[in-house]
Amino acid sequence: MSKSAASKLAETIRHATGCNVVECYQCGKCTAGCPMAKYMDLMPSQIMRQAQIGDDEATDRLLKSNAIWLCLGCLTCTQRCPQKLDPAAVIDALREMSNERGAVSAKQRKVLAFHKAFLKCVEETGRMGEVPLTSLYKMTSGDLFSDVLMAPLMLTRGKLPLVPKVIRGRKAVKRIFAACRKGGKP
Amino acid sequence: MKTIGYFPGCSLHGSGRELDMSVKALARIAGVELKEVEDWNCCGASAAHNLNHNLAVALPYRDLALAEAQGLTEILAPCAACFARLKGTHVRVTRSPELAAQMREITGLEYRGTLRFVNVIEFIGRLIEGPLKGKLAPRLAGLKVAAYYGCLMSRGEDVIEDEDHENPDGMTAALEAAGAKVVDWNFATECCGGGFSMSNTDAVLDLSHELLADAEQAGAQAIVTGCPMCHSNLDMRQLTINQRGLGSHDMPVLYLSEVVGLAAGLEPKDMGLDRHFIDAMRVLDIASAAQTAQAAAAETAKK
Amino acid sequence: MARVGVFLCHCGENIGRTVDCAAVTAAAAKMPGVVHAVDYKYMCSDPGQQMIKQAIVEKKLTGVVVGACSPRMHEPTFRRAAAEAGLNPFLLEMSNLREHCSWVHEDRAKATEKAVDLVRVMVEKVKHNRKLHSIRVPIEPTAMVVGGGIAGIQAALDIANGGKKVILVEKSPSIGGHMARLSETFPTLDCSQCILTPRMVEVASHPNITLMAYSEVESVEGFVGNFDVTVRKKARYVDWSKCTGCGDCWAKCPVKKIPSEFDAGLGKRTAIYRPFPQAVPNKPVIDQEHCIMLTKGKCGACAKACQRGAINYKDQDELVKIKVGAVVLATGFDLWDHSAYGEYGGGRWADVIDGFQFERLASASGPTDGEIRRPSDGRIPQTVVFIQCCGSRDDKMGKAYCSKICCMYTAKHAMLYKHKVHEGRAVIFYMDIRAGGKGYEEFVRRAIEADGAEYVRGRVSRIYRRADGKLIVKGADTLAGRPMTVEADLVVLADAIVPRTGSERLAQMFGVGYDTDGFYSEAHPKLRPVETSAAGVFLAGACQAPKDIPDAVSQASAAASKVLGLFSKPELEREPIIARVNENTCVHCRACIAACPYGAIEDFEIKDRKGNVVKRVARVNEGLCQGCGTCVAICRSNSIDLDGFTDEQVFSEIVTLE
Amino acid sequence: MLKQQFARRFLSICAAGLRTRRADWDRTGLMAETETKKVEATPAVFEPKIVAFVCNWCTYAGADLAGTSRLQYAPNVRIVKLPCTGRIDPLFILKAFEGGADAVLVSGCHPGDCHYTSGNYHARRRWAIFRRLLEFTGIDMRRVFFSWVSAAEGAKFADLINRITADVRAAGPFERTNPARRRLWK
Ligand SMILES: Cc1cc2nc3c(=O)[nH]c(=O)nc-3n(C[C@H](O)[C@H](O)[C@H](O)COP(=O)(O)OP(=O)(O)OC[C@H]3O[C@@H](n4cnc5c(N)ncnc54)[C@H](O)[C@@H]3O)c2cc1C
Ligand SMILES: Cc1cc2nc3c(=O)[nH]c(=O)nc-3n(C[C@H](O)[C@H](O)[C@H](O)COP(=O)(O)OP(=O)(O)OC[C@H]3O[C@@H](n4cnc5c(N)ncnc54)[C@H](O)[C@@H]3O)c2cc1C
Ligand code: SF4
Ligand code: SF4
Ligand code: SF4
Ligand code: SF4
Ligand code: SF4
Ligand code: SF4
Ligand code: SF4
Ligand code: SF4
Repeated sequence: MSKSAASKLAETIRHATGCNVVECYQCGKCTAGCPMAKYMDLMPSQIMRQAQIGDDEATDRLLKSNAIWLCLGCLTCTQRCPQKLDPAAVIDALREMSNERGAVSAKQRKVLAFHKAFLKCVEETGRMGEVPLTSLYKMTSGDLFSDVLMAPLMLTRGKLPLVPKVIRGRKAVKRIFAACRKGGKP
Repeated sequence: MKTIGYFPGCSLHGSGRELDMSVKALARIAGVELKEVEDWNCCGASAAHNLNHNLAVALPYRDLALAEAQGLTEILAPCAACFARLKGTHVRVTRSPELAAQMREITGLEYRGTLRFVNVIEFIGRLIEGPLKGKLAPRLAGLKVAAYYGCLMSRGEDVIEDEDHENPDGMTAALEAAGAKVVDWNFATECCGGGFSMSNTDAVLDLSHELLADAEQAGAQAIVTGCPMCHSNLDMRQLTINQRGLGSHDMPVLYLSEVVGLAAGLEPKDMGLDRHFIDAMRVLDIASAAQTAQAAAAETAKK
Repeated sequence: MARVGVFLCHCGENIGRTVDCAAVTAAAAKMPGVVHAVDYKYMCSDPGQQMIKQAIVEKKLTGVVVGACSPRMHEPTFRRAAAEAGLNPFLLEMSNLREHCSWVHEDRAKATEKAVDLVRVMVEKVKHNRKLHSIRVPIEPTAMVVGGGIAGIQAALDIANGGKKVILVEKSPSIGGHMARLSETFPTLDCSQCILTPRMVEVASHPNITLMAYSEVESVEGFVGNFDVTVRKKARYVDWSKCTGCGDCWAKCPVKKIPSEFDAGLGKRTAIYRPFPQAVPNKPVIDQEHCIMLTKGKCGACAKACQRGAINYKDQDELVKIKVGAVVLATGFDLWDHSAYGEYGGGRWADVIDGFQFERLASASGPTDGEIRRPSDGRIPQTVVFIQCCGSRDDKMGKAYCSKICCMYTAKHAMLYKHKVHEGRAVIFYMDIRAGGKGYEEFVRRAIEADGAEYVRGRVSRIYRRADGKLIVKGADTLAGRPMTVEADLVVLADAIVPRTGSERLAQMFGVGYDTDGFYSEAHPKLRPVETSAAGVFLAGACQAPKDIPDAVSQASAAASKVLGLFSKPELEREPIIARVNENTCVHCRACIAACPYGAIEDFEIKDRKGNVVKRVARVNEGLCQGCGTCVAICRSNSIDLDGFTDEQVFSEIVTLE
Repeated sequence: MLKQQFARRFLSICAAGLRTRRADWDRTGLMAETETKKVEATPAVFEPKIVAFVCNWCTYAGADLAGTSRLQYAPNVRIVKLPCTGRIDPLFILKAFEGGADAVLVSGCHPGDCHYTSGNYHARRRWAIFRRLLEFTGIDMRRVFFSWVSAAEGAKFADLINRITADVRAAGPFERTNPARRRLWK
């Protein structure tokens, strides 16, 4: 049992992920291997450091950062961390917090919009369909003009089923969403 | 392995259609029945765990419970993301009774933890050891391929268990059985940008470009993958990459199941080979050209 | 009537902070048989010991209990004090209130309660103690040093110069160890061979040293003062008594492509070989795995070449039994095999090398004559990346420890490279620079400031090998807060220092402990750093922990002085913990005889005055009994007891626990 | 056959030994003292008493190492030091239970690392037989723990004590679960 005075944020993260950020010795291997680091405003190792500090300023910086929304969840960092830590999971937890507190960086609304559109599709139909997802995403993100090349090509390759599949148990899926929104209580 | 549960996942009905087609075609000739998990729902892919950790477990949990209730014992999930989410959920709920209890409450369903999970690499590995043994012709002899695992088929110690996480070789046996030569390259486990295809296209183009470039440098004539997300990033985005002036790639990207299907004598069209953005049908031509050249070289050497 | 005195130590704050010593003293004063109970801040200090001595005399104590640290720490101190006051030292017991109580419990009430229990138990035990007298055993004044690296060499020379005989057992064909392979040595950059070889020669010619090269310890019996060590002299296939080391044989050997161990695989050797030109003894052995004669029965070229007729293909291993009084283990270290690091190429790439390979490249006597040329194509690398802490400080690889010397040798490597390739870049990825030593920090600063080594703080995540042979090193600069990629021609990994393979087996033979990483355990990390828990077995060099040469040599000299100290008396005192048979009740079932791991129990015939055998019983040979107590537990008629741990004593302890 | 004989003999020795010792303790007046103490102390949380028989070379030193490393563990254990686990007489264990222990730990060097070449092998060989005997005398073998803790394993020692304490705390005091003991000893 580590008795070090971990920050409140560190405790929250530990509770959510089982990963104790206090153990990070700032070697930077996560940063070194991260495919997205070059786009990030906070490197993965710096995310770990800010989480160690965990005061209001650090928490604010983390939750408002672009970096947490740039993480792909590719687990390169987790795979290679010499301290057997899990930065990818830490970032998951931070994203969830960031969204809950409405702190998501304005620059990252596209990513957020995409995730939300994705989940909306699943909530309504039980599955993800490229067409509803794309339209929903475009409406909510304002990202109207990208991908103009792809859709027609996909259509010709038979890769864009236009009518989404709706599953029988979609009510059950809706209930799951509702329960999870309430913090995991049905 | 006469029958096996089948979890196609959303992308196999859309952008990953060729994977679905080729896996089914292979199963057909191997005499394996694929029993689709009834009324499955989306596993949540990379979206759920970004926004709600409970949802990220609860969605796959419903699928596990349904599959178990249906009497299945093994699930083939060809999509790497689905596989990771399903197996990851299984690992987590079997390890933590509290989490299992919570999921029971959320979904109203019971999962006892009896399922086993098979990804497309293991599935094909078993086919070529079993029903397809001796039935594969080295039709791709002379073709140099880069085996691409991506992050989802190489990482997660609990999810990908019997694999060297840094230098995986799970595809090698199948590719060699098909006659292909597997090149030594660097980016076998590098991430292609995954789920950012729409929301952060620039990054995906960049990462995919680097990957393609390394495969070219290593002399690969095609990339072989098992993951529909990687496939769509590498195959469908290649044109955009070229348009943006990042490179001028023309690299066929095939599914492992397609390569093995070719070796097993399946019709390319039955596996969706004609549906790729970058012409994939040509791998057979490349191979046969290489074979002819080699035969000629051997002839001259004899003289 | 027992008159027990109880002495409670605060150990400064160490005990006093969690244990209410005054309360324990008060409780002790009330225990049956206790006539005197006091507490004091530092019992082991001179005034503390004085208190004990005074009380023994004034209160006529018949037993003493000291509640303080672990008996492993100060039992000898207090027993000596008791003896000085005229009390038999074995009438003193210690309660372990520090290691077993105050340091491991936080709750003051519970710790105090436990402390009272611990004292009560020992008070009860000591009431049942009997006077015992140390046993004297003669010492064989010859030492064995196992391992002929710099540590073993130094220990052997120091002992030999102290006038005692030494047997130096080295498993490879030559002594010298890893130091012989180094190019130049930090922090002074003197040539390793130049300072080492004179000592190697001195070993070979010293009248007090018997060098047993190409030999290994096979088994060990006995104990301090009298070890019986069996050494296996491996078959050399060369009669060293005839061989002059002329070299005609290896010049003729047709098997020339064996990767040389000495050159870390960068050079080649023959099947009959000496590891390096300055080898001691400077005589060859035949590597039976590769020799055509020994594997296929033909060749014989070396025998034909040898004018002295020294080659003997029929040579066989030989077992030699040696009696020694003390042993120094100096088996050194190895470099960890970085092939477990898949992200650094998993050992697949010729141009990703380890520290020894770099040493050989930089060494004037190495395979490139001291030019830094990379293994794959012999080109001179223009950018060299050094990666520190490779495998060390890496929980994932199961090694949490710091290897201590790699910061320094990496700085040295960067410096040597820059001295040889002036325009080249030396980029060092590090986590911390550990340069604690005389002149060490200055050395590292020199590498940076004078020689232009580029230090980048961060670990490397992955190395790629591009088709053109460039190694792409993906690291991070955590101080600048950004990822950083370097295109390198050569990468040198500072692999972790690990114990030699097989060192565990040796430890088990000598009864020496080793830690979870496999390094030998010293008896006390600060106060007995060269002794082990096995009496008479000492440690020197990197087998105990990663060490550089100055540390290895200091420890070796310390071990030698311990050996000489032990040998300075003709006899040894040993704790009189030995078994005794009650010959009246022994039924001679011989169970104990079978059970004793030391064969210390013998049949004995009790005869009457006329010489008729009245009874056969078991009898313990005091010289052989080690006091393990196995016989006591096995005897079904309760006829054996163990001094110091008698049934009476142990039962009184158990009973008192409630 | 032989084993049965052995068992019978062993038991008669046990009983005889205990009888005489019991008289000894009564003389010291200790028994009386303990019994009154027991009545008083009925703590809310059950604090089990654990008697640990450890060898001097490995486990005792391991416990020392736990101390020098400041590893905190439950204060419920009382160590009885012996030269070797080979010295441990099963009677010790019976006696410990009789004296009020709720569990007994026997711990020595790892097999092969015994300071006394093979003392602990003998101990292990004998345990196979003694185990049955102990069971016969009514001792729940789940209350007798065996372990190897080397001089290097301070953390293992601390963990072991914590685990045993937790297990035994959950199992409850010895007497209640063990009517056989009353029959034999009281
Ligand atoms: C790359 C590198 C560079 C270094 N550079 C420096 C430097 O510049 N300056 C410096 O001070 N230090 C340096 N060191 C450290 C130095 O090498 C060590 O401090 C030193 O070699 C330790 O000596 P040793 O005798 O303890 O062990 P070793 O040199 O390992 O010697 C052990 C000997 O014991 C023998 N042996 C092993 N097992 C047995 C057995 N079972 N029976 C019989 N014999 C056995 C071995 O064959 C060997 O001869 C460097 C180390 C490395 C890895
Ligand atoms: C704040 C601090 C904390 C430390 N903590 C630790 C720790 O936790 N663990 C650890 O291992 N080490 C620790 N150390 C280091 C430890 O104190 C030293 O390693 C150790 O004291 C060195 O012992 P010494 O005998 O060499 O020198 P000293 O302790 O300095 O003893 C030298 C003695 O020589 C006497 N003397 C000096 N000159 C003369 C003279 N001309 N004639 C006669 N006598 C003379 C002095 O009076 C003194 O008694 C610590 C050091 C400091 C400063
Ligand atoms: S790799 Fe692990 S220890 Fe290193 S900085 Fe990243 S999280 Fe911290
Ligand atoms: S999981 Fe996220 S932070 Fe970790 S390496 Fe991948 S992208 Fe970077
Ligand atoms: S006797 Fe032991 S406990 Fe007391 S002061 Fe000395 S070291 Fe500390
Ligand atoms: S030729 Fe003979 S004498 Fe010369 S080194 Fe070889 S064995 Fe020795
Ligand atoms: S006999 Fe063996 S060692 Fe001698 S020359 Fe031939 S191969 Fe070499
Ligand atoms: S000495 Fe330096 S390089 Fe070696 S493990 Fe320690 S910190 Fe790392
Ligand atoms: S075991 Fe006991 S009875 Fe048997 S021979 Fe030994 S001492 Fe005598
Ligand atoms: S105490 Fe141990 S060494 Fe001594 S006689 Fe008994 S069994 Fe043998």
